[in-house]
Amino acid sequence: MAKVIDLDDVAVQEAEARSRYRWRVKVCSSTACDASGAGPARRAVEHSVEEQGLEHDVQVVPTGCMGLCSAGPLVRAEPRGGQATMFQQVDPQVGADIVERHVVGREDLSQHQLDENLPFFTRQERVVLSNAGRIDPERIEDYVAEDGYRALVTALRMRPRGLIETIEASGLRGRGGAGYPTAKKWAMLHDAESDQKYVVANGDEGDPGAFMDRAVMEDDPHRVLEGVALAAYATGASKAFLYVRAEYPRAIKRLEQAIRTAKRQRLLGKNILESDFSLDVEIRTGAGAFVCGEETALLASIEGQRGQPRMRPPYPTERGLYGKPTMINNVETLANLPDIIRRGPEWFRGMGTRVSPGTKVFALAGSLQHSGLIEVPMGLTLGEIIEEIGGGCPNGRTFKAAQTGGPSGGCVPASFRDLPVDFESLRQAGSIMGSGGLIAMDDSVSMPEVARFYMDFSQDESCGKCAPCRVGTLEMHRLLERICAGAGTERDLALLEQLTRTVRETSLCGLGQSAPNPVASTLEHFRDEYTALLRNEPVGVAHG
Amino acid sequence: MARPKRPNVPVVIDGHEVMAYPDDTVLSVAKRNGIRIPHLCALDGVSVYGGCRLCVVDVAERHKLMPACGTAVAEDMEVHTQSRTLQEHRKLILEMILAEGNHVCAVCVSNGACELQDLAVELGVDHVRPDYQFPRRTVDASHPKYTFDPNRCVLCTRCVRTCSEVEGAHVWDVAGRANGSYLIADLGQPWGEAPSCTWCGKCVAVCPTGALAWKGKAVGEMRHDPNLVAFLTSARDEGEWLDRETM
Amino acid sequence: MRRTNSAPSRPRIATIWLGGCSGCHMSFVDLDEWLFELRRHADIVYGPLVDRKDFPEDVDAVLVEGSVTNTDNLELAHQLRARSKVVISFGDCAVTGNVTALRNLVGEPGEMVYRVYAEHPDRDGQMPSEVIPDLLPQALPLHHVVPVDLFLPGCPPPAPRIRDALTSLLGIDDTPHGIRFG
Amino acid sequence: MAATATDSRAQQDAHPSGDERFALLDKALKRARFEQDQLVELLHTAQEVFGYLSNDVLIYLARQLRLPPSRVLGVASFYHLFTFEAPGDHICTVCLGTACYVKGAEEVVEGTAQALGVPAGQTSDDGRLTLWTARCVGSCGLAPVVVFDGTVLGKQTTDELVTHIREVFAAEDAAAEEEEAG
Repeated sequence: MAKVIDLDDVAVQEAEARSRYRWRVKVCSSTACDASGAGPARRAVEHSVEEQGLEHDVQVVPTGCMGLCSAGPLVRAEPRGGQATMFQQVDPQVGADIVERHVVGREDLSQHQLDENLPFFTRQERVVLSNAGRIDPERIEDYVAEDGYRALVTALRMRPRGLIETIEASGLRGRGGAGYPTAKKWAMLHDAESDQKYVVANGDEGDPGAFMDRAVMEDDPHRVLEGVALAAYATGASKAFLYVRAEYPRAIKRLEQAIRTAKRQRLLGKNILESDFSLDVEIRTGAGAFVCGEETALLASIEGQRGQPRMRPPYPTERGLYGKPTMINNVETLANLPDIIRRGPEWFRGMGTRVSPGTKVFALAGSLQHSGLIEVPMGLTLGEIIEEIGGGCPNGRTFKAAQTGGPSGGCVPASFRDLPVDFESLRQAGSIMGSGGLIAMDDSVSMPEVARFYMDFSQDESCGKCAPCRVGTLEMHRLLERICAGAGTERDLALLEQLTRTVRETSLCGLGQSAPNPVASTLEHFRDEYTALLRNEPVGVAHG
Repeated sequence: MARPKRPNVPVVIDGHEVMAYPDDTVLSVAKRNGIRIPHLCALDGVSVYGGCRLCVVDVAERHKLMPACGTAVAEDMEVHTQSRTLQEHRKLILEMILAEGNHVCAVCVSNGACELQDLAVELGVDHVRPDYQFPRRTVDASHPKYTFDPNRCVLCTRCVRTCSEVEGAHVWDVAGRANGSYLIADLGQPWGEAPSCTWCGKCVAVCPTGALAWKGKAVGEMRHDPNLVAFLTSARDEGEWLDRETM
Repeated sequence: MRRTNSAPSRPRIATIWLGGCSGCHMSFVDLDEWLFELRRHADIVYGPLVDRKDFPEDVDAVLVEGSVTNTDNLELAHQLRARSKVVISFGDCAVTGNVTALRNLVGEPGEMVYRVYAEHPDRDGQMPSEVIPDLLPQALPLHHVVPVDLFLPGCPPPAPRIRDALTSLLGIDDTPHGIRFG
Repeated sequence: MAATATDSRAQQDAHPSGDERFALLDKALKRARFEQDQLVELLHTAQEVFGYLSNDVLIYLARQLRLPPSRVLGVASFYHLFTFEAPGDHICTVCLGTACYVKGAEEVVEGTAQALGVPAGQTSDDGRLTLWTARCVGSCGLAPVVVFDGTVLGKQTTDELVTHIREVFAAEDAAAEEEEAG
């Protein structure tokens, strides 16, 4: 049997290895930066290091997402014991300059230097993303050097009940949607009696405009695995599935590799860290179905079936995968666990609000100066996120509304600037937290048009099982098309509202029930735009 | 789990106290006690599907409407089946189902003996508000004994469940998704060329509309026999040969 | 039904035949001698049974047979709505599109017309070119074109059902039909 | 024991066409121990190996997994990533996620479709290009995003994308000419 990893040993060796370098140059190699040309930039940096004969002084580290995707490719040069500098829009020439002029010549490259005192960086509080953009995700040593897998060691000395109590004390709530208390779910699976229990990590991030889970899976895969192991230990599960979208091939590759490494190091598999606890982890890939983010549909998909939800109760914790008790946790939820165990529930409660403690990762996009991936304490106001962190709308446009929660969420108008962004407040404002997509819209946008966009998504992504969602979303989309084209009538609007109610209240699953939300919320906050369209008046100021 | 001799779970439906068996659903206990809850996809003798949503009811202390067909009874459960809101929902859902296909009663084999048509009368649907979709679907008359007209299919999956669970052939399944869902035989070939079909006709018997019919039936001549499945399963599993006429 | 003006004039009833087979009007004629009774309570001011070219103003109730399937129907639908107090979709074609809307499943009107007139005629097929109004892209139920007040389904609605609708509408004292022992 | 049983299953049902690619699928089937719940994973493998899911492949999977064919097609057709027709030589996928939509991705799709004569969701007549749309590829910071032959292209305009595709085609043509000449 493989030798058990000695975490202290690895951490010490890793620290020593690092201290041998005077500089560490980190190149963001996330999907977004790669698309902006991070590959050639990294090769230029490496080539330049070689050319200057600095192989023993400068370490080039490919990392995950540094966050500010809109300014990519990003590079961060960290001198030993000194102040790091971040660079933006790094093309091969700039890459070479970073080595030759900044590292060697200590020159400023003012044009490409990125001010890390931007609110985009300073207002963040990184827990889930603490390693993203800082470590090489393909090396377990990097994760261990950041106290990785320590929580698992601690947990294995605790009783599973005690672990659940710790999570309960932390107040952690599910990051995937409605914010269900994680400890409650755990307790249900823990108490379920069965010869076989399952834990499933939900990485089927299907919301258009959301890529939080992808970042965690790609940039810090071992964190996800540690979270899965903690959840399984607490609940008595011996098998875990990671359900990942097929659209995220890199996340799948990284997780596969991480599972192999962790198994070799006895962090997964049989008798983890020489305890009685064993856990088999398997990856299952989605195949392009938004509905599989819904728990029961996800389970059907893992079982090799059409990804259609089924009625609840019975809940998955009673009868889930293959009829056995199963618990599904979102990837971001799981990624919070190691830090909560390691640093204690009080530390976690110190962030965020009383009812929504901790942080939340958002994919910030749309009409903003700075867009990308951010992690902020819960309860920050909408205005702080959009105007400070995102830097407001560019090109002199005015912020009009924020869309949160994707096709299941809604549009919150700019007048809600002071709304604290947490589970309850968003729901009261007619939207939801969802998985964390946050899209800023400016005054050029027509809100009925936004509702039409989401309804087009929903009518295409409905699983087709229940009539209200299958037909209702299609009919709602038709009505919205007609209204947006200026051909709608009062009767159309009345029918749209009636359909909103019926689809919401009678659909089978949570996704069907929330599919009308974009319509309901825009009707609530921007009704005048609908009525203007009925009078055939233009809505939204044209671009330019 | 064996049923007790007498129903022993008290449940209140629309103010009437009725006694249910522990394995009853709201729909089954209501049915036995003569309380009518509209439903379409539910069929005695096969598994619960919960797709048509016409049987949604209000259960006290639940935040959401529940489908009667898939909601297990519990002691002293209080159920309302006929509120104005429920009636409005049911009516609109049925309108949606009618708008989705091409239901032309005047030229249908099931005219006058159709569960969908009867539901429209029951729910007071005298016209359909949402846009008709007018989908283009091709009739499959390749089978020597039966016809399949997808224009009349409401995707209730009674045939899918019956063929899979009772006959065991699993000829039928649903392909595609969302409003592009459609019924397939085997690999989507014409029904008559589907090798797994046993010609047993149980799918035809349980179809609530004229989608599956006997060949040679003219307008209004088709009579389905949805109780066939409950008869077969209770005969096979319970050793009880029920009276199909009075079921 | 109350008339809005105070004049003791009689209710004005119209019937109209859009895209349909006239079966509903046949059923209307099946009211037989009750038509005389109807005539005692109301004036029938327009319809296939009345010699008049234009749809009149100030109609109290109009029975509309057929779907809206061509430009002519569309114009008439708007006209009758503007000139009538109560619009009744009369029969399945008006209510659902019914058989006339089967053409929507064939495709574009051009394709359908070609199939009917040129591809499948018994002999000498030719495309119609004059006098016939242009077909709309789809045949539609009346209420998808103009607001409709009452719906009288059936293909065709049986005469007693028409009689029940008219008697309750006009406040005529009558025994409802469809109720009997044995 | 189990291994020999499954081995014999693969042998006994080996594809009669002798197509080598089925051997690759067999390997995946063995790795999945012919478990029915691995259907989605195996469909992924089949599509990777064959480029698309033909009836032949679907029936083969059904036989190997002992599943009803309608279940296999039912599952395969439920998921959008599975395709049943051979795609073109190059695949251009335009993201239509919210962030991309807000930044004008719809115009990119329409513009590209028009410029290159390939309707969205289809393959050009010469089989050279398939134009697909996707529901968010998760690179929202670079909206609008296009994935061309697996490479992510950020902040795309119609002009840029069309130019890029034409350049790829031109390079290919040049290479082909050279080969012919050489």
